[in-house]
Amino acid sequence: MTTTPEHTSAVPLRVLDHNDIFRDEVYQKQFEGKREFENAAPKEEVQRVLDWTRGWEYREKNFAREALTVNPAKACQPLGAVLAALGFEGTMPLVHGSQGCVAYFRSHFARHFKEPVPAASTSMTEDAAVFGGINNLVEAMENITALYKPKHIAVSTTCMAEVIGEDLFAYIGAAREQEAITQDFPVSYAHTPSFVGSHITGYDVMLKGIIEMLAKSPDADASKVAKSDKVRLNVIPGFDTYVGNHREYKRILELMGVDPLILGDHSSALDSPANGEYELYPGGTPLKEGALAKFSRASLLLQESTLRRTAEYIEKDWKQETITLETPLGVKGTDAFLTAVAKVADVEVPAELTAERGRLVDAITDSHAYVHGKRVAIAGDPDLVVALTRFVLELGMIPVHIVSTNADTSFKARMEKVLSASKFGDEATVWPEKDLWHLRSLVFTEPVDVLIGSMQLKYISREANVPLVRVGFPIFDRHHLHRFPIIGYTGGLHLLTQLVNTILDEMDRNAPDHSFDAVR
Amino acid sequence: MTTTPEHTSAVPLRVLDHNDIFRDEVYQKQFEGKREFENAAPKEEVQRVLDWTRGWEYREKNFAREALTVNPAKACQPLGAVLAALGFEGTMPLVHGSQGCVAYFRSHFARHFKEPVPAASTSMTEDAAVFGGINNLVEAMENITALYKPKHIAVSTTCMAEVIGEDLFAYIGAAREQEAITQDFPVSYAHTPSFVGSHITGYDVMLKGIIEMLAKSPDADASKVAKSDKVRLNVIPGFDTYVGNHREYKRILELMGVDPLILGDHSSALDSPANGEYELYPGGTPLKEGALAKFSRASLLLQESTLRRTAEYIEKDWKQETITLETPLGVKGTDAFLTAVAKVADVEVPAELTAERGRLVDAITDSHAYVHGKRVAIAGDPDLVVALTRFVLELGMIPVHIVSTNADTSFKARMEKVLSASKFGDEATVWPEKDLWHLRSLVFTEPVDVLIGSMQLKYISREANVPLVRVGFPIFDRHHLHRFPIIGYTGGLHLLTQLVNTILDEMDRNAPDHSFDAVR
Amino acid sequence: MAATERAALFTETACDTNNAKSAKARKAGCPKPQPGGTSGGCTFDGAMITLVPIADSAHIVHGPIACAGNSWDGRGSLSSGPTLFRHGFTTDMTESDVVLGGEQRLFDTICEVVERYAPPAVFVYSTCVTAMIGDDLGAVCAAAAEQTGVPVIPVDAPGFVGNKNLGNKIAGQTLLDHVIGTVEPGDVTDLDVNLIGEYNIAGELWDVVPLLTRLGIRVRSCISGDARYRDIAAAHRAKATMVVCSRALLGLARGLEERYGIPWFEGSFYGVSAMGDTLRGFARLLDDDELSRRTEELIAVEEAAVEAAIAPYRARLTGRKAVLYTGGVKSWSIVSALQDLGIEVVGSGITKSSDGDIDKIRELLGDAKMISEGSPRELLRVAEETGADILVAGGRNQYTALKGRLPFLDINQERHIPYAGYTGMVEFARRLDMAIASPVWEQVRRPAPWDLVGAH
Amino acid sequence: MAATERAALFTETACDTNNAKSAKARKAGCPKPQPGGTSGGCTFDGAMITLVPIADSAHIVHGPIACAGNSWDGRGSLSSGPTLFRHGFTTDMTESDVVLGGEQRLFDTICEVVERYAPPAVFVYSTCVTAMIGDDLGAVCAAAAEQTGVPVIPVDAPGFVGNKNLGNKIAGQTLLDHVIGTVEPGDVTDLDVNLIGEYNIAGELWDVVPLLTRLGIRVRSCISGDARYRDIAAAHRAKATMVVCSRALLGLARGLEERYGIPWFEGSFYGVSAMGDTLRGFARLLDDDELSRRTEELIAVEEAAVEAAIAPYRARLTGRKAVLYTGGVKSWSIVSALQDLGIEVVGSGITKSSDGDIDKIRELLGDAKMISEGSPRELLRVAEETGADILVAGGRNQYTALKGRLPFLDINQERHIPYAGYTGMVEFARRLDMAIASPVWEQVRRPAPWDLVGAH
Repeated sequence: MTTTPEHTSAVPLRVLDHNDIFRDEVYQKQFEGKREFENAAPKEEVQRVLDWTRGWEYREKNFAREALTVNPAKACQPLGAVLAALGFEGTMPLVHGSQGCVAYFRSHFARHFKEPVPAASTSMTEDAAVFGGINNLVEAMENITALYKPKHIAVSTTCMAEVIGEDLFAYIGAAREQEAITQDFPVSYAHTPSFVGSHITGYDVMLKGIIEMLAKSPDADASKVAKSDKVRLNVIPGFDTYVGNHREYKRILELMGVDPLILGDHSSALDSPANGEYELYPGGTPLKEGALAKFSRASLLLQESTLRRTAEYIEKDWKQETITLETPLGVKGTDAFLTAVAKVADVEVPAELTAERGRLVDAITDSHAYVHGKRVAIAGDPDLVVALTRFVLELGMIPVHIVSTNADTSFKARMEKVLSASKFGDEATVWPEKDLWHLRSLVFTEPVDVLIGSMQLKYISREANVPLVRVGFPIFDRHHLHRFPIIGYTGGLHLLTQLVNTILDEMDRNAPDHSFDAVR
Repeated sequence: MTTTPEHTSAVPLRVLDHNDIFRDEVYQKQFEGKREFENAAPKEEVQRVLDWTRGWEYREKNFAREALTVNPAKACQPLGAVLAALGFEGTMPLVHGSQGCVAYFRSHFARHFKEPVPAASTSMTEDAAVFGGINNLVEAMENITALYKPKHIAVSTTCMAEVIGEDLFAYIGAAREQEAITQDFPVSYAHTPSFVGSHITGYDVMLKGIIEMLAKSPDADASKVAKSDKVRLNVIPGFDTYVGNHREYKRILELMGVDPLILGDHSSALDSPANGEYELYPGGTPLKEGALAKFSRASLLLQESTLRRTAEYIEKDWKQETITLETPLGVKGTDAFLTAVAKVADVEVPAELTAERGRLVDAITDSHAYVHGKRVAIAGDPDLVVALTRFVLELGMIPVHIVSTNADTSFKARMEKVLSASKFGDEATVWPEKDLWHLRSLVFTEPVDVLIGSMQLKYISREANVPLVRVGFPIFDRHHLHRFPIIGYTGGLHLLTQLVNTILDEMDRNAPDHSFDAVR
Repeated sequence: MAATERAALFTETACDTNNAKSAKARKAGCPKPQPGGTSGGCTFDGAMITLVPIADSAHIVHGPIACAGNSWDGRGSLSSGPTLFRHGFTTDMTESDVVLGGEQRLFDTICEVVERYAPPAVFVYSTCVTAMIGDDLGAVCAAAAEQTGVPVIPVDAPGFVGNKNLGNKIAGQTLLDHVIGTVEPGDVTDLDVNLIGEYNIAGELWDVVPLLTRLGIRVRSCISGDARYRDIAAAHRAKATMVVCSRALLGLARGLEERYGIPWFEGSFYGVSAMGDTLRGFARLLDDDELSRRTEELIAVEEAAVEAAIAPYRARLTGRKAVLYTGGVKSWSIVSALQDLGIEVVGSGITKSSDGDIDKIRELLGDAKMISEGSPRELLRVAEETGADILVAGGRNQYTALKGRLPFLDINQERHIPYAGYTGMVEFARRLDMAIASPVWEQVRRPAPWDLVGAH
Repeated sequence: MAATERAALFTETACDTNNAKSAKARKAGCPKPQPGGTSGGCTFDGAMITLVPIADSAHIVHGPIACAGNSWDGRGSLSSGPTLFRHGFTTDMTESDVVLGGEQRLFDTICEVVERYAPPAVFVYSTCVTAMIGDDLGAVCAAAAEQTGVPVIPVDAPGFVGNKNLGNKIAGQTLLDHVIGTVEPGDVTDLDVNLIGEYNIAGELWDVVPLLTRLGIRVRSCISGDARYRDIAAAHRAKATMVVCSRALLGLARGLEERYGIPWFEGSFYGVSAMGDTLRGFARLLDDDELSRRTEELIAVEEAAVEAAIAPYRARLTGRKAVLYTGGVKSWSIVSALQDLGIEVVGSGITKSSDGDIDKIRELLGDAKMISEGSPRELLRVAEETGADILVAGGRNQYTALKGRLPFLDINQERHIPYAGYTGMVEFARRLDMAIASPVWEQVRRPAPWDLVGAH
């Protein structure tokens, strides 16, 4: 018998990425030629400088930076506002400003979620910058209602609109008067200048704008609350790009016998089925339900830094109990979440969740020898970073560098509390407002075993040869991670699996032949 | 401000694996010395031979092997029998043979599931080999009932017991007579010689043994069937090491309004919570329910090759409708499963599952450009390999080498059907009964982009520099993969995520700096 | 740049878009963005697209986090060497900067960048906010150049002044005014050329340069794929210019002709016939008989090779139908390339095409197949009506197409696959075939079995 | 090997287990496996453990798939060079082989292995089935050796003849009878030694050899960690033997002494004091004053270093309580090492220890703390009763311990961390500290908040 095939397939379907193509000799020569032509510095000199930028001296200079920001890990307010808007039924996000901003937001979300994202711009131009953008807003509303038939428009602003002090409230009124929209068409708005705060601030104020508008709408009528023997709780995840989290919050609360109302549920908008139709507005928190949110027993807010204004509004205006918790990552985080739900809704935690908890604890013990003592750098939005730090401390990992470009001054104190609760937190240094170029210096001067953060850390990961566990936003370069939950016990298992298997991959990759083992 | 820490931590908790330790110069020198001392062949000669073993000439010699088996990807019948036993309530698997066999099974399962696994041996010795092992079996039963208090003992045999033709039926009778166990204590048995078949055969005959015993027990009384307006279906996953699959079968059937009875549900035994107690027998199919299985409307058998004898038994003895399906991996596989369930139970597929389907389809379209046309080698148990091949064909991947050490002769025809249904199947060659040393030759002579199979493929993966997507059994070296489902639409998303992100990891790893991209 | 100067960019005489317009339309300039629209980049974005590929330079965004935070390192323009252009530098203005003015902060930022990264030049981009609060970009850049000794180029293209296209134009004008002519190269040859509007997406420049090299042609500067500052600064010593992306940068080509007497032509690297025309275009402008001879030889050899390579794909692609919606690339040449492969183009978006492009498309397709609205819905509608097999379009339409279960090929800046030159044409054929042949489509087009009429 | 020969292995006079037994107990041999037991490997397993680490040789399992399919490449014994020993070679006998006999198949298999892999030697292991059907292992091996010109060593240790320990003994006897003495080395020195019962788990041999090298001692052969066939074949020319794992391979040491006059001693590489005693043991047997001097010097230096390194750990470990249950390693030396670190050993399993070991443990701990049953449940019970902080045991107990939320340190063959020698002692301390200090324990010991009495 011969196993040698007699002919090879006629279909040359082999995929060649340009990764491979450029390894050809012809390109290699070209590159070399180019270098000479450019009269570039000798390779040794380039290497010397490169090495210097990885040292302590450069780190000091780097942290002495005052005016310059390099590779910021944050986006602007209206980006967050768009995400908030996408969490509601039939809602078109409309950004008041020049058209480029919206193009960025749409491509950002499309690349992360691999979904088409509706969002419109008022397309302000130079004239508008001088004379005000009222006509742009009115015209935009007219065009949107005609073309895209939304049930609700959520207006946010860009820096441009804010610099000239646009009065959204008045403009929206004008749009009604000019019959661009009907008198009762729901429009919410938020001022989201990008020179203040970041995308999480924008999320917060837009969300507040939407629920405030809904709470004042005719649907916000206590008599419309459906009779039920279940307690209704509002769940407000915040700027949370894990659509799996939204589903997991629902599943958990339903298991507990609670009726969950997610405020800002973009899990359908940003993970809609491929069914042959392009729906502009799949899913979202129903507007009628959102209008009844103020009659729920309480609101659970799961991002403290992000949701400040929303929390304040619900507390003061709705006089509703607000429960602000750390995002429930890991065992303790989820324990606290379930305990709070059980208490406020006066329900028991069912055996199924207790079993899930036990299974996560079991999984952690199985993996602990591999994650324990591993040094880690974490970067991202402040609430996520706090929750991740708690989680890695729970695993016995040692957080070393904690960077959050868009954290405010309260962040240090909050992190301090988390870190001081564990002796594994001793080594950590906390860096609010620093960027990823700072993180690069930190990682090179005080090395770590693992990076945790968004795709934007991949360059540091590669340069420093430290594996990256992708958590957060944006993640453009790996698929489907956002479709699974990271909150709750199930989410904990997902995070743990990503972490430990990344470490095991790395261990195998670095293993000499004699310790490339079958059992880990 | 200085960011240089003033002191370093006093706690030297840094984890150093021996991977790193052995890179030290001192060891490097030792290794070199050792080589000289051994008078080893020159490195060039070693390399020359190594290269030769990767070529076509060696491949021909390799496939001409007749007596020798190298790195077989199969285990023996009683290992499968133990897994079947672990799927039932309070059951102690008892293996009749020398004690070493059970030690292997236990460590195999413990390493894969990261769980303690109960299993006992009759510890046959030389005397027993000559005079028969009746006393060993009786004594074992006595000791087990005294020490481990099971509700049921499931006896299988090793090659040793089979060579001398042990009569389990008679021995179990003797155990009752000698009051090692009570007259009505449930004992099931199966003859599982390891020189016939493999672990999947052993699973099949032990499962048949157990459900046959239960069907003849006093509990198997039609009047004990609980009244319900739901149709009950038996679900028989087979030798399925994904505990997530068992839960997913249950979830899917419950969503469809069907009452599922999993026969062989080891999802609790092999994924039990850490709750401070060491329970010997967590969960499992309740014996009383198992006894009523013959009154269910139908049985769904999800591993055709594995479950032959079980299917035949149910059909002939129970006169029950049996529906044998491919393991439901991917869109089409799950479609077929849901369609079959809907038909036999006369229920509708709920919108929630249709939405899950749409989301999997959507995820596949998102990733298709990266998986499409990638060449893949698949190895494992026959039923898993068939289902995986269907799935990768669905993605537009090109299966090239398909190896199943424990497949029988019917396998080729079955694979043929799957492969001929897609033009992406043209290149595939199917290798029943071949081992992983054959696979090595195949991969080196006809390269692939991805390997899919158990941890045992990791050596080929490393040597040939082809990434391995770990699916199947055993997986000792990565954690928690078995805790998630791979069946159903949810499982399809898990498999797809593993596949596409492995490919993206590899692409990044091989990318030159200029094409190390943020967007994929 | 004052508004009047920007307006001048729209009276561009070499721009066939403008030449084809009535006097009134010409006065109105390029089309204004529509309020309520959901797509299209801004002028700032256009300027970045054109200039950021100058890989060894530092690119500083002067403004609040928005523009830089949203945009750093999201482009597919590749560099074979320096990676400084991938860094997102920004002044990250805060509210107080907005109130007090950001000039000092910008000055400090430029100095810090120069000190830290020692780039050959710094490009500074204004944004809506800094333009509105009146930061004097030119003055700050001049002062910083003085202070640092490094060229600091002000790019005054705030987002609100218009669309992406205007940004490209402003970028071209900026190079002409501040960069080109500032370096005198010591190695001028008679066969030096400039490429304009080629961004080396997915490295496709690298499929073209070897062909030119074989003819003896040297690319003096590419504006601005895989570019270096000094190369561009020496662009005025080239002997010919090819304009790759016509709509945006014709003014730059005209400027080079006016100021330095460099002749130019428009060409495309996409498709077999366009590629031949392009190579002949160089030979013609460089006016060298020997080069012309070599060119014809090369074309004959390459065309034979590419024909052989694409034949099997053509066999499978013939009779397929495509809807086309390109962004910045020459749509007519893609239409022609698709037709070369036997594919029927059943519709082509034209909203981003220049009038000259549109004329060429009309020649190839006729009026009926021109789609004048570029929304995802409209594209899907046309695709459905015509029974199209594939949508060839930019990445922004990708997920819409996929949601509609329509095979899709990315022809825009976010793709990873080079399609230029002869090898690119083969790759284009291969990718089209792959996209159409993926079993995913057959799969996803089929509804769930239980949704079929008459199921169980 | 006939049953009578195997019985002789149990009358091992150098075995303190046997010496301590009554005449009757001695006659009964090592303890028989208990029917209904749930742990413990077989004789075949024991023989494999001892011999498979001969890394350059081929190891063929003659039997059905079971023994090889379940066992290939699951061991932590490391090689610094050849990897042939990691291959799972088997005759994979089928039903017809069982009926007709497997001798021809075995012969063919050996020839194929030699042809394909050219190993310096082949070890062939019988299994229950091939022993029962009466395949003549010795004859086939002899014929295959004749045919191939390569040594083929029959290892007649079928699983059913007894426990793992017996397999170790048979393996030792096999080396004595078939391997040792078959090669005459050309490089004999006065300081050549053998190590017996050291399997180089996690590469820990490599923490010890450098110490010996510094003293001028050369390891002639290690049976069989990181071993090569020719080294072991030359073991008879060593000048001293150290027995690392006493219970299994004393017979081999005695055989070397009887046949070749090589003196031997028992030692351990675990713990500071044991390590010192071991180094002194070599010096004593090699009878070299200069060596003794060097040894004392080395010990002084190393002990000072290790003392300094473990001090911080001791500070944190003092007062902690451990339950110990070792498999193949010298439990008394681990007890002593734990005590060195200030840890109170509140219980130690003894079922796998030799009587000599037990005596030493008794000295260190007293009777009360000896656990005579080694089941997971019993260990957990003792741990709970004593309030132990950690279980130090073999990998098989790992998941039981974890399920019981008890910190765990793997001391057995499956671990990846070397604990031998002085550096190993520091590592041991570090790992103990890590295991106990992991926040996982505090976490997992705490029940779900809603399971607490009086919760909400």
